Amino acid sequence: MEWITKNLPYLMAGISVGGQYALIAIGYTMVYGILRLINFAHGDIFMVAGLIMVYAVTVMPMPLALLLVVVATVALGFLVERAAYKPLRSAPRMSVMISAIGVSYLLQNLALYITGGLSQQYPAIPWLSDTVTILGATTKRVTLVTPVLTIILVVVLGLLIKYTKVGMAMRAASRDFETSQLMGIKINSVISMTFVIGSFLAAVGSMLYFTNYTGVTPTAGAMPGLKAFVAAVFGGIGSIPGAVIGAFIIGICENIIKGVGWTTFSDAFTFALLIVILIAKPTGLFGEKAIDKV
Amino acid sequence: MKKRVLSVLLAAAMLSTLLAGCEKKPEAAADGTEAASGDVVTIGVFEPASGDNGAGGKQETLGIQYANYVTPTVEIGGKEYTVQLNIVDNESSNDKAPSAAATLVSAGASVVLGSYGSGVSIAGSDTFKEAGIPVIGVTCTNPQITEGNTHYFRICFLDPFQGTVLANFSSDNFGAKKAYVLTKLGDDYSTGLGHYFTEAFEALGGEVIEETFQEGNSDFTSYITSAKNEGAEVFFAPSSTEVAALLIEQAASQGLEIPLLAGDTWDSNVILNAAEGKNVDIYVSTFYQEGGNPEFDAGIKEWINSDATAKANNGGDDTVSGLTVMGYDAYYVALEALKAAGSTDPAAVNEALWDVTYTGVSGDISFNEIGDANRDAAYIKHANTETGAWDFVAEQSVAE
Amino acid sequence: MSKENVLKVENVTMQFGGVIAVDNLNLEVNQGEIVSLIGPNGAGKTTAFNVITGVYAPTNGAVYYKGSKIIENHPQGKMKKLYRGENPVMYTGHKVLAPTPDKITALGIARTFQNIRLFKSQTVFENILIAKHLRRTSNVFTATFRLNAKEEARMREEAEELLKIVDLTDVRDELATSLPYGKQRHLEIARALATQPELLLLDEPAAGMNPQETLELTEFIGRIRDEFGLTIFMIEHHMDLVMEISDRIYVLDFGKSIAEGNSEEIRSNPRVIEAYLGGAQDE
Amino acid sequence: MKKQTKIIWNVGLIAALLLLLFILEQVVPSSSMLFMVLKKGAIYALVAVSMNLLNGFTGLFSLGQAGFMLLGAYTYAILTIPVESRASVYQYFDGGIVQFAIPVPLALIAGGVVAAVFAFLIGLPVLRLKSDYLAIATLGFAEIIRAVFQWDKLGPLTNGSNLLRNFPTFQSVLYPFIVAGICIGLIVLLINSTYGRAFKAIRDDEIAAEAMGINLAHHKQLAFVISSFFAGVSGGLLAMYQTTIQASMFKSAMTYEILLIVVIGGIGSVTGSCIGSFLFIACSEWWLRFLDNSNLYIGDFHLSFMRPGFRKVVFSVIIMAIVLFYRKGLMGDREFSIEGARRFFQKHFKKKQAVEGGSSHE
Repeated sequence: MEWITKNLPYLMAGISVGGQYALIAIGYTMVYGILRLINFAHGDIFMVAGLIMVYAVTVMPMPLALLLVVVATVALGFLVERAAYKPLRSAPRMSVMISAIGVSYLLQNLALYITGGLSQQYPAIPWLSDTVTILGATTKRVTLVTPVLTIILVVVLGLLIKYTKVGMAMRAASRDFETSQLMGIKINSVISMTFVIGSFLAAVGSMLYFTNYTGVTPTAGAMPGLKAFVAAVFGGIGSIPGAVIGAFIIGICENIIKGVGWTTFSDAFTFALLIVILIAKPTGLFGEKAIDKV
Repeated sequence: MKKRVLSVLLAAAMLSTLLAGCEKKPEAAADGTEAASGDVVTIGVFEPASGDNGAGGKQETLGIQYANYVTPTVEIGGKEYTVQLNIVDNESSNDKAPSAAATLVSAGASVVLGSYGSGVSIAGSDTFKEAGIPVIGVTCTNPQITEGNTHYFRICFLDPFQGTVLANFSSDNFGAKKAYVLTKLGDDYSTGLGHYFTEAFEALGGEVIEETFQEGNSDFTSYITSAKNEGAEVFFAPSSTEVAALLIEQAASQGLEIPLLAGDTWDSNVILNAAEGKNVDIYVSTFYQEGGNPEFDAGIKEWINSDATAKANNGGDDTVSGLTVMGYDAYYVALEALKAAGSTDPAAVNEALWDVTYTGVSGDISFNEIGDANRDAAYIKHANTETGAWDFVAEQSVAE
Repeated sequence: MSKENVLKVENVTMQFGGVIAVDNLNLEVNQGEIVSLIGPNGAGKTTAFNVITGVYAPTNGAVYYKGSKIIENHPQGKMKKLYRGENPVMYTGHKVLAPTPDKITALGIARTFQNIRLFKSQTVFENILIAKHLRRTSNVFTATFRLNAKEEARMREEAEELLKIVDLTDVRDELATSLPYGKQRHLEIARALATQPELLLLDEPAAGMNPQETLELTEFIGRIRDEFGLTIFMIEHHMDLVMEISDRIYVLDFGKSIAEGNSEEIRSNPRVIEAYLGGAQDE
Repeated sequence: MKKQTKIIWNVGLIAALLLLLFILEQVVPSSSMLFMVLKKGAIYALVAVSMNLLNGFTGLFSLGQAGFMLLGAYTYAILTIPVESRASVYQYFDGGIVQFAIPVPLALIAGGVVAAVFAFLIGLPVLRLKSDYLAIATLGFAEIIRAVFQWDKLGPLTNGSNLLRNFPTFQSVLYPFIVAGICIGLIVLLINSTYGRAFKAIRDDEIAAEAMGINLAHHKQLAFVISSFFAGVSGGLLAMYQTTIQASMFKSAMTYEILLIVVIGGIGSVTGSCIGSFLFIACSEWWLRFLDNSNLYIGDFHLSFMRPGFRKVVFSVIIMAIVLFYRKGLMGDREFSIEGARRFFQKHFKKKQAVEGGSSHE
């Protein structure tokens, strides 16, 4: 029992942060699945969602602010795709990736300009940020809500992709971009939809994440973003269940490492895990192998 | 093709500005206090306005600005000089510090004030040293800053002192035998203060559990859990205000019942705001307790309230931080040095600084042979979570 | 006969997932011959080439070059045990080789590609010069510090020679990809020759050429064979070319070799006619 | 003959440049931002060219540059801090375990060698990965290296996460120019050798390159190790420039900056990377600083949107514009040369020639 009370908090923190990574990771994995693009700006979109919340609550009631965060983040994701990625559709992949780095740089600097470089206190969302005690461990309610909500969202997303028309189009596009285009799939709207879904999940993720870790800084999205991306690669990029499982594994491992006292290496561990999996199974846990055609 | 032409022209234009730029004398243009006529002396302000230490840097700068507002001129060698502040953001980052410092050097500063955060101070130090410009550290407490340098001075106490004060305090007040020390990797202030605290605490027969966290980390729950599991009696976390806010929030939600201790950086209303209404027990050591000089307090409060930007930089209210007070005093020390030097020449100012004495709001200031302030007292304050203000606890010094 | 064979493919099977692209293929190419591999689209011709040049490791079988085994594989896992019982000499005692294409090229087997793979940002001359890299004796230091000036000069000279042979000297400094299609094919052959091969594999060298160009190519292939003492093994669809030039022909259908012989034999072989007409999709 | 004149021209140009720098140093006050930009620009030019060797010439998308710079910088610092100041630098670690100092040039080379050795070890497993996967794996390695160097168990060697300082630095702007110049010169020689051609072949078409007998693993490894060597040297130079170093400086953001320089200059152009580097540093550190000034007035109108941070916003907008609209960067994959410049001016400023000067590449 004592062992549980001692170690439960690490596990809870791991599962909770894992769920938050999962929500971000889905955005990475879906975009990569279709465009073969590491959307470096995704973590920063997540950060902007946090900032919007900070400013929104000062002028409107909480429910409205939550709604605004979702709408504005989705709009931002859509806009970024249209402005920075769409013009480069025919360019080499490296150009698009660099454009993504540029967007990330721009968003961070904009946030720096607006906030004046200071950490902004994320507002407490009622109910979510209440303190609860389970098995002798005290935590915020959001810790418990996150994994549940994550799994619900992933299941809904899975159904959406499996049974709706746009979902099918997405699957087709991620399997073979050119052919699906020839088959009459409106590739641009499919891509936009991908970004919309990714941003929506990032917005939800930001609410959960920043409720737990309440400081929003211009670089607040960088690390979670990178880790979520690692989770996506870990699980096999392009695979949604893979991303989710990868995210939970990384979240939990990270916290266990901290619990053991190897804090210097908690970030490094994530990358070490990534490199090991890339070398052992380059396509990740659930990725598909592609054969080069000669 | 057209684009290529354009781009090359653009590049050419930029290159030509580069060449033009070097013909010009370095203009002290950055801060536009219109130097209408008469002579101008430039005081550089080398402070973070963004990044981890942005909040603290801004509060310190505020003190300097207020002092400049109160005393905008100085008489040097019988002539009236307008003091122009040239404020440069070192972005709390050790690798941006040298270029920020170079900006001040090229702006022709006679003396520089700063910086909040020991790491950036050390990182920028050599640039000033090469240019022969003296620097007055305001609240950078790491001993390495002044050690071996003749151009770096400081008006605050040092980390070995502060660490000992806090170790004594935890031992005397809480009877603590076990402390949890959490420092940030790569942050000289945090690592240094943590180190001296550990040294002093262990000398008192206590036990210390040391942990570190990485830059960009915002999840402190595991650390708090560990502290609880290890049975620590105090939690010492010398860190930036940014980290402090996160830490306090998570400590409260995890029900950390032991006192949270920190150094001078936490003397900020960011901490008060974060702690307000929460079940946390916070103690900090600092340079000044509000109410120490009612006249000064009233003046600066009025000024802060009259200026929206200043108020925002102070964290949105008019609590007077120890940092602001130190900034204020540093400005007057610089003026004293300028007066004593009788010249705006940095080398002369540097010479004059050794003998400057000044009675500031935070106490008497004079420098020892290393360039450090002779200070022997620190204030311990406790965050009142109901009123959202600091309560004075003790004035503590080290029994040698 | 088998003594002088340059290339021997033995029981090669190549399977991708459930698809068997090449099924138990056996063939031989002798010194100085021009041998063609024909068959309908998707018959596994290019896959066979890719196995020989080390791009794919075969699922089963072996490839010999001038009598020595260069590629070998046999079924993994359960199957391995079975084979071991049946023919221990053949399936044990050998390391499974997986040589990379560059090592095969170094042995003296050069190739061209069906869908022309020139170095697109390089000039015609540089394309050939790059292939000269293989036979260098310099290392990275001597090359950087220009201690290999003699060798460099020789490389350039030989590359110029090859340019002359394929008649591309006048477009020497054009971008390779700016050439017309037919010339790109010639350049690719010249580039392959620059690696100093003994066996040249040509993958549809006449694809997309008009009859006149095809005629020239036919003549060209014969010429280089004699001039460089080559053995040539090629995949081709242009029957005129194939019939004209080949000493022997192999016909592949659905991964299987269905016929072998000289032009006359192939022309009259009923299975070949059936494979081509029964498929009824091309030629 | 023609080649000789070219060499003479280039040597002359370099001499003129160095002379110009020397004169500038005598004339312009040393406190000018110009020198800061020139020094840092030269260092970044070297690391950008080294990154270009990988990304531009060999087609390996690697994002590990900051990690290799860290190795070079640390090696340099650890080996050159004078013995007498070690006690104060390694104050938490009893003066550290390294108790000797070696001359600066040796230490710079040692920095390169250490980076190259690490690159060799990292390259063995990682270089098999393709494009994005390679990028993310190298990025990961850089982060791991950073964490390892901050580990306090290694403190006696690395000073833990604390600053390293007091090592020899340079005063004259000529120093980084000459060192970086020599290194870039070596890279150019390499690129124009038979190995350089092989690298470009790999970039253009891996499969064809392999079929031409180019050993992919060996050549990729070679490019990676050489690129890292020069990144290491530039790390040492950066340490000299910064006067203090710390592992936390070498974040992935640094790699991104270098990558942006490469892109701005033109992927596959050495001169482009050099020009890009100076422009980038000048813009980010110098020319745009006035945008941070919060008290700027046009007449009586207060430009209130200008406040600290605005500079960076403008800067990132410029970068986005370049990435989107000047996709090939300033130089594309071409090189700046006297001849090219002459032709360029002939083409665009003499109308007569402009009509016929339409050949697609020079």
